[in-house]
Amino acid sequence: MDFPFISTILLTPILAILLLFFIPPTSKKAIKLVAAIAMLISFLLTIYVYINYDSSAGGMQFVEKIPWISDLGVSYAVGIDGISLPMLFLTDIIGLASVFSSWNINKRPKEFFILLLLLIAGVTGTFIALDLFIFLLFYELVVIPIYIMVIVWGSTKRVSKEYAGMKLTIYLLIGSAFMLVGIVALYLQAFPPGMRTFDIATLSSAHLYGTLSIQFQIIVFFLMLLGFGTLISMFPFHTWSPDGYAGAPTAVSMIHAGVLKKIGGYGLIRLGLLILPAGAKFWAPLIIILGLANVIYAAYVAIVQKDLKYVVGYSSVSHMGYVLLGFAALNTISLSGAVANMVAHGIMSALFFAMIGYVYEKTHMRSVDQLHGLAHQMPKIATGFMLAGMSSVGLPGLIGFIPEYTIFVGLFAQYPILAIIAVSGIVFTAIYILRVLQKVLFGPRDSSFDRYDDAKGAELVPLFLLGTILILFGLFPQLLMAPINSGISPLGPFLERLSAAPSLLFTLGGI
Amino acid sequence: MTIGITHFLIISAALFCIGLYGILIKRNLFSILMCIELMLNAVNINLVAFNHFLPTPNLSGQLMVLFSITVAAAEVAVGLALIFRVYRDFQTVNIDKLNSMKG
Amino acid sequence: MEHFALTNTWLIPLLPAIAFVLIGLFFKRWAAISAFIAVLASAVSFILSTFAAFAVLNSGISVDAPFIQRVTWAEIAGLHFEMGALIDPLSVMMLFVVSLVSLLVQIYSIGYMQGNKSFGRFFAYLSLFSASMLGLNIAINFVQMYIFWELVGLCSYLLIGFYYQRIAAREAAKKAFITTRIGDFGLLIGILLLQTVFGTVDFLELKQILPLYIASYGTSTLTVIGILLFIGPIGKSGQFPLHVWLPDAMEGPAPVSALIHAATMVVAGVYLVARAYFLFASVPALLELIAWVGAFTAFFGASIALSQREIKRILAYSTISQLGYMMLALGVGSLTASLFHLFTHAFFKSLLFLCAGAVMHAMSEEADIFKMGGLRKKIPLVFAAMTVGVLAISGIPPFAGFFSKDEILSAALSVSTPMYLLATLTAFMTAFYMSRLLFVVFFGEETKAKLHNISYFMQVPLVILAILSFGSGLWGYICDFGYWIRFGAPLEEHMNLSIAILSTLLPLLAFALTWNIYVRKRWSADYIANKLGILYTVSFHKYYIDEFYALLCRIFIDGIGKIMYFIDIYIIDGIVNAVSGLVLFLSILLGKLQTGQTQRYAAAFFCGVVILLLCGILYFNTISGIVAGGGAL
Amino acid sequence: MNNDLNPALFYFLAAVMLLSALAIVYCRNLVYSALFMVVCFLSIAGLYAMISADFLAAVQIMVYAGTIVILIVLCIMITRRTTMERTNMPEKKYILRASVLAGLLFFLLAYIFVNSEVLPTTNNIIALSGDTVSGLADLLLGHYMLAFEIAAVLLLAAMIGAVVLAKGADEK
Repeated sequence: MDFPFISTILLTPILAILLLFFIPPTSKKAIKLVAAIAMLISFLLTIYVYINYDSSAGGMQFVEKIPWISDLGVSYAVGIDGISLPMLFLTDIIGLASVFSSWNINKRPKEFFILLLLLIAGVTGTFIALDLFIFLLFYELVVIPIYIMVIVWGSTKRVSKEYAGMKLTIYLLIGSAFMLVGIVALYLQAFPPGMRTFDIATLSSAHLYGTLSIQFQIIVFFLMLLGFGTLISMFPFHTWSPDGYAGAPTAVSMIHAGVLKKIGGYGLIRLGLLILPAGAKFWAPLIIILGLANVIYAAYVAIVQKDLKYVVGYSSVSHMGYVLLGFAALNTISLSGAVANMVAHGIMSALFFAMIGYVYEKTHMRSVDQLHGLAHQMPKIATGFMLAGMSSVGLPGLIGFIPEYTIFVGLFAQYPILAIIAVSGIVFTAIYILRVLQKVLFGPRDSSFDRYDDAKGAELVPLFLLGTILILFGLFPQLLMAPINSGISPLGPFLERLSAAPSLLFTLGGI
Repeated sequence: MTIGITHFLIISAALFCIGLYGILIKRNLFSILMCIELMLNAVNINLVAFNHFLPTPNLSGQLMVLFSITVAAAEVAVGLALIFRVYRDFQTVNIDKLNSMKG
Repeated sequence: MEHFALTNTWLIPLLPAIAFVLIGLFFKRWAAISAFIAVLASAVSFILSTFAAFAVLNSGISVDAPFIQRVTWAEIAGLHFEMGALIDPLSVMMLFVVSLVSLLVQIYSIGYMQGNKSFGRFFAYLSLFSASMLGLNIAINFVQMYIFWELVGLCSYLLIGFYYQRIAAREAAKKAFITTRIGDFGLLIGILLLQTVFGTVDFLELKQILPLYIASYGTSTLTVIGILLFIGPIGKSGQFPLHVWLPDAMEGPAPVSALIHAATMVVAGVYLVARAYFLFASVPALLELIAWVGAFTAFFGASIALSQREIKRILAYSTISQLGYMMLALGVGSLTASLFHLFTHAFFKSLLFLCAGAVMHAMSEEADIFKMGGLRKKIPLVFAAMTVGVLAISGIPPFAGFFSKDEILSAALSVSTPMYLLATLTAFMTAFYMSRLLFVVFFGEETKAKLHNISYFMQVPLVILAILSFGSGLWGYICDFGYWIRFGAPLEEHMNLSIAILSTLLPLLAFALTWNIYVRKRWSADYIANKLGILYTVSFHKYYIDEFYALLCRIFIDGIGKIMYFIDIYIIDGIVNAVSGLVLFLSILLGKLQTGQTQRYAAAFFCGVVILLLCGILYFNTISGIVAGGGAL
Repeated sequence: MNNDLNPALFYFLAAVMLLSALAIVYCRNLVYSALFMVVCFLSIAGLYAMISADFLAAVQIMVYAGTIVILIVLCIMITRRTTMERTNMPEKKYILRASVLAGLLFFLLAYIFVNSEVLPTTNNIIALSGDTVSGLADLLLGHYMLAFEIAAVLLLAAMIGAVVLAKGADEK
C-alpha cells in the first residue's frame, strides 16, 4: 500500500496533541511551534494530495480502509473525491491560519492549542470519512472543544460568552440528535441484518434496491435537514451563528464559520442527496424558500449591525443561503457552485474573522461606532479587510465570483424568478460590507489609535495565506473547479433522472 | 427441615436490610461506612451459599467473594482516607453538614 | 510588429496589470520607480494598441468578421468560462483611446500627485484601472465583460476614495460602488438569462444564434434581457436615474476624474451597448427606450450643470449630459455617431478635467469657481487648453465636438423631432454652462491667492490633448470615421447644412449671453437666478434626487433591516430563549430533588427497587419468572 | 462430606450475626458499634465454614474482623471528640420511614425466596473434591489470572490514593 497520506493528514494534529501533553505550560513558544508545525505538515500534505488528485479520473482516490467493528459493518475508511478534496484543503489552510491567528493567546496556551488541534482533527475527519460511523464520530468530537474554547477564551459583548457557547453547543447537539435518529433508521432500513453497513458508498446504492421507500426517504431526509440545516445555519435555525461567532475566540470563529458550517452543506450533498434522492427532491422547494430567506433576510439584518463580528456572522448566514440554493436547485452546475461557494466563503470569512480578531486584540473594540480610520494605523489589516470584503461582495478576480455566478446559472435554469431575488443579494451584500468597511477603515486619522501597531510577524501568516488563495483561486478558478467538477459531473445522469421524476407533493411551479 | 439455600438467602436479606436501615438513619460517616460493609457481607454470603448449593463443579463463587473482599478492603481504605480528609477540612463527620453539592 | 500586436493583444491589459502587481507589492514606497513602471507599462500598451489598430485597418478585419483569440478560463459540466481577445475596429478604437488617455493622465499625475505620500499607491491603482479597462475592451463574451466591468468599478471605488482620510471621499466611493452595483445587478441577471436561454454568452455565437431565435420565438424574452442588460450601462454610464454617484465621484483626485469619470470607465456602458448592438437593434422598442433615456439624461445633466458652483461638479454633470448624447445616438440607430462622440469626448472631456485639476492645483485645491477669477494671465497655458476644450464641447467648428455632435443631431432628427429638439436645447445649455465656467474662472476680477507652479509633467498632456480636441473631429470627419470604423456606411454622407448652422449659432448665442452676464456684468446673475425662482432652486439642488434616494434608503434598507433584526432577536431568538427558559425552569424544579444528601439518593434508589419488586410480583404472579435467570444455571 | 448442615449451629450463628448487626446500628457509642462488627464478621466466618468455604472463613476473619475493623476503630479514635458517648445517634425523623422501607424490602425478598421454585435444593449438591485452597489457587492463577493482577493493581492504587488523600497532596 502507498503512503497513507489521508490518515497522516488526520493524525498529525492528534500526534501534536499527544506531544503537547508533555510540554510544560510555561514554555508558550514551544507549544505554539508544535501546533504550527503540525498544521504545516498537514497543510503541505494536503497540497500534495490536491496536486496529485487526478481530476480527469475523478472518483474516490487515496482510499484507506481498515475493518473496525465488523459486526456492525463499521470500518475505518478514509479517502477523498472531488467534493471532499476542496473541503479538506479548506480545513487545513484555515487550520493553519487559525493557529497563527492565535499566536498571541497567553491565557492557558497549552489547553487552547490542544483543543484547537482536536477541533481541526475532528473537522478533517468528517470530511475524509467514507464511513458513516466514522463521520458521526468526528462530527460529535467537534462540538465539545468548541464549547470549552468559547467559555474559556471567548469574549462578552451583546451576549455573554457563556450564553453564546451554550447556544452554539445546544443548537448543534439538538440538530445532530435529529440527524443521528435519521442515520440509525437509515442503517437499519437500508439492508437486511447481516448485510448492514455504514459504508457511505454502499448506502448510496441502497435506494436503487428499493429498500428505502419514498416515505422513508422523505422522513429521514427531513431529520438530516434539521441536523445539517442547523449546522449550515439555515433560516430559522441560524441565530446560533452570529451570537456564537461573537462570543467565540478568533480561531474558533475562523474554523467554525470557515469549515465547520460547511459540514452542513457537505452532509446534505454526500448523505442527503446521494443516499436519499427522493427525500432531497421532496424537500428541495422548501430548502429553496429557506435559502432565499437566508440570503435576503440575513443581509438585511447584517445592514443594521454595529458589531463587526455580527456583521460577518450574518453575512455568513446570508452566504450559506447561496449554498442552500445551489444544493436545492439539484443540477450539476448549481451543485458545483454550492461546493465552490463553500470553499470561497470559508476562505473569506476566515480572513474576515482573523482581521477582526487582530483589531479586537489590539483595541478591544469591535463596534462600528467606535472604530474609524484604521487604515492609517493598520494598512496591512485594512488590506485583509478589503480582500475579504471584496470577495464577499463577489468581485471577479477574487474567489467569490465564480462560485456565486455558477450557483446563479444553475438556479436560473430551475427557478428564474426566485433566482432574480437571490441575485439581488449582491446589492445588499455590497451595502453592508461597504458601509462597515468604509466606516472602520477610512476616514480621518484618529490619534487615539496611534498606539496600536499593524499586524506583524506571525500575525501576517493568515493574511498572506488566505489572501493568496483568495486571489489565486479568483484568477485561476479552474484550480478550484476542476476537482469539484470531477466530483459533481458524474452525478449528471443521476440528477437528470431525479429531475425527470415527477415532483412530489408540492412544487414551486418553476418560478 | 434441613438447612437449604433459602435459609442463607433470608439471613443475608435480613443482614442487607439492617445495613440499609443503618445507612438511612445514621448521620455519622463511620457508621454509614460500617453499614455498607454489612451490606457487602450480605452479598458475599449469597455468593458463597450459591456456590455451595448450586451443582457447580468449581469454586468460582467463592473466588468472586475473594475479589469482593479485595475490593471492599480497597474501598474501606480509600473511604476512611476520604472521611479523614473531610474531617480535617470541615471539622465534622456529620453527613448533613456536608451538603455543598446541594442543587 | 503589426502582426505581433494583433496576435498578442492580451499583452495590452496584462502589462498594466503587471505594473500594478510590481508597484503594489514591491515599489510602493519609491515614488519615482512606481511612476516609471506605470508609465512604461502604459506606453508599451499604447504602442501595442496603435499597432493593433493599424493591423486592423490593413488586414480587413471588420465588426462582422472580428479577429478572436480565446482560452478556457474555467470549465465545469454544462458551464464554460472563456477569456480572450476580440479584435475589431470597435475594440481597437477603444484600446487606442483608453491607452492613450491613461498614458497621458499618468504622465500628468506625476506632476499632480508630486509629494503625496501615497504616490505609489495611486499609480498602482491607475495601472490596475488601465488593465481592467483594456481587458473590458477586448472582452469576447458577456461574462468577461462583466468581470472587467466589476474590476473597473473596484478601481473607481478605490480611486474615488483615494483621499480616504476625507469623509466625503469615503462616502462618495461607497455611493459610487453601491449605485453602480444596482446597475450591475440588472446586467448580471441579463447575462444569466442569456446563459439560460441561449446557453452561451459569447458575442459572436449570440450574434449567429439570434436571428434564428427571433424567427422561432419572437422578441419578448429578448426585450426583457435587453432591458436588464441596459440597467448595467445606466449605472455605469451615469444615466438617469442612477447618475447620482458620478458628481460625488469628483471627490477623487482630478486625474482620476479625467481618466475614469470622463474618458474611459463611464463610457463602458456605451461600449457595452455598442458591443451588444446586434441584440439591442433586433428589438426596436429597446432602441427607443435607450434613446429616450439618453435624450432625457443629456437634457437633465445639462440643466443641473447650469447652476453648480464647483468646477469639477459642473464637468461631472456635463459628462452625464454627454453620455446621454452617446446613448441617444445609439438609440436612434447611429452607432457610428455615438462612437465618434465617444472618441472626441474622451479627448476634450479629459482635457477639461485635467485643466480643472491644474486650476485647482494652482489654487490649492479650491473648487468653487466663484472664488477664482482672472486666471488667464497667470496660467495662460491652462487657459488656452481650457478654451480649446470648451469650444470643442460646445460644438464650435472646426473643433472636435462639432463634428460628432452634429452627426448625433442629424441622426436624431431622422428618427424623432422631439428628441432632436431636446438635444439641440441641450447643446445650447452645454455651451452656456461651459462658457460660464470658462469666463468665471479665467476672466473677471483677479484672485489674490498665490498660485502654485504647474510642472511640465502636467503641461505636456494638456497640450497633446488640446491638439487632439482640436483635430480629432476634423480628422475623423475627413477620414470618414464611419467608414473607418466600418459599421457599414455612415448615416450622413454629407453634413446637413441647416443642422450644422443651427448647432453653431446656438452655442455662439450662449457665449454671448454668458459674456454679458459674467464678464461684462450687464445682467446680474443673482437677479436672473431670482427671476427663475423655483427652476433655479431645483436645478441647484439637483432635483432633490439625492435627498429622495437617501429617504428611500432609510425606509427600504435601514427601516426594513431594523424590523428584520427586531424579528431576529425578539421573535426567532425569543422562541429559542423561551424554550431554553422552559427547560431551565423544569431543571430548577428537578434540581430541588438534588438535596446533596447521599442517603436520600440511597433511599430513593431502594424505593425504586421495592417498587420494581412489587410490580414484578404482581405482574408475573409467579416468582419463578423473576428468578428464572439466576436459577437456570 | 455430610450434605446436611447442622441446623442448631446455623441458627445460632445466624442469630449472633443478626443481633450483632442490630447492635451495630443501635449502639450509641461508635466504638461499641465497631466492636460488635467484629462479632458479626466472626459469625459470618462461621457460616462460611459451614458451607465448605473454609479458606474464605479464614480470609473473612483476617481481613474483615481483623484489619478492617481495626482500621475503622483507629480512624474513629483519630477523629474523636471529648467523649464517645452519643456519637452514633440515629436521626429520629427518618427512623419510621427507613424501617418501613427496609422491612418492606426484606419481606419482599423473603417472599420471593420462600416461594421460589427454581432455587436449588440441598439434594443435588456435588461434593467438591480436594480442599478449597488449592481449588481457589488454581482458578486464581489460571482462569482469573488477569482479574487477579488487576485486583493487585487496584489495591496498590487504593493504597497510594489513601495515602495521598489522608496526607493532603497540596500541603508543603
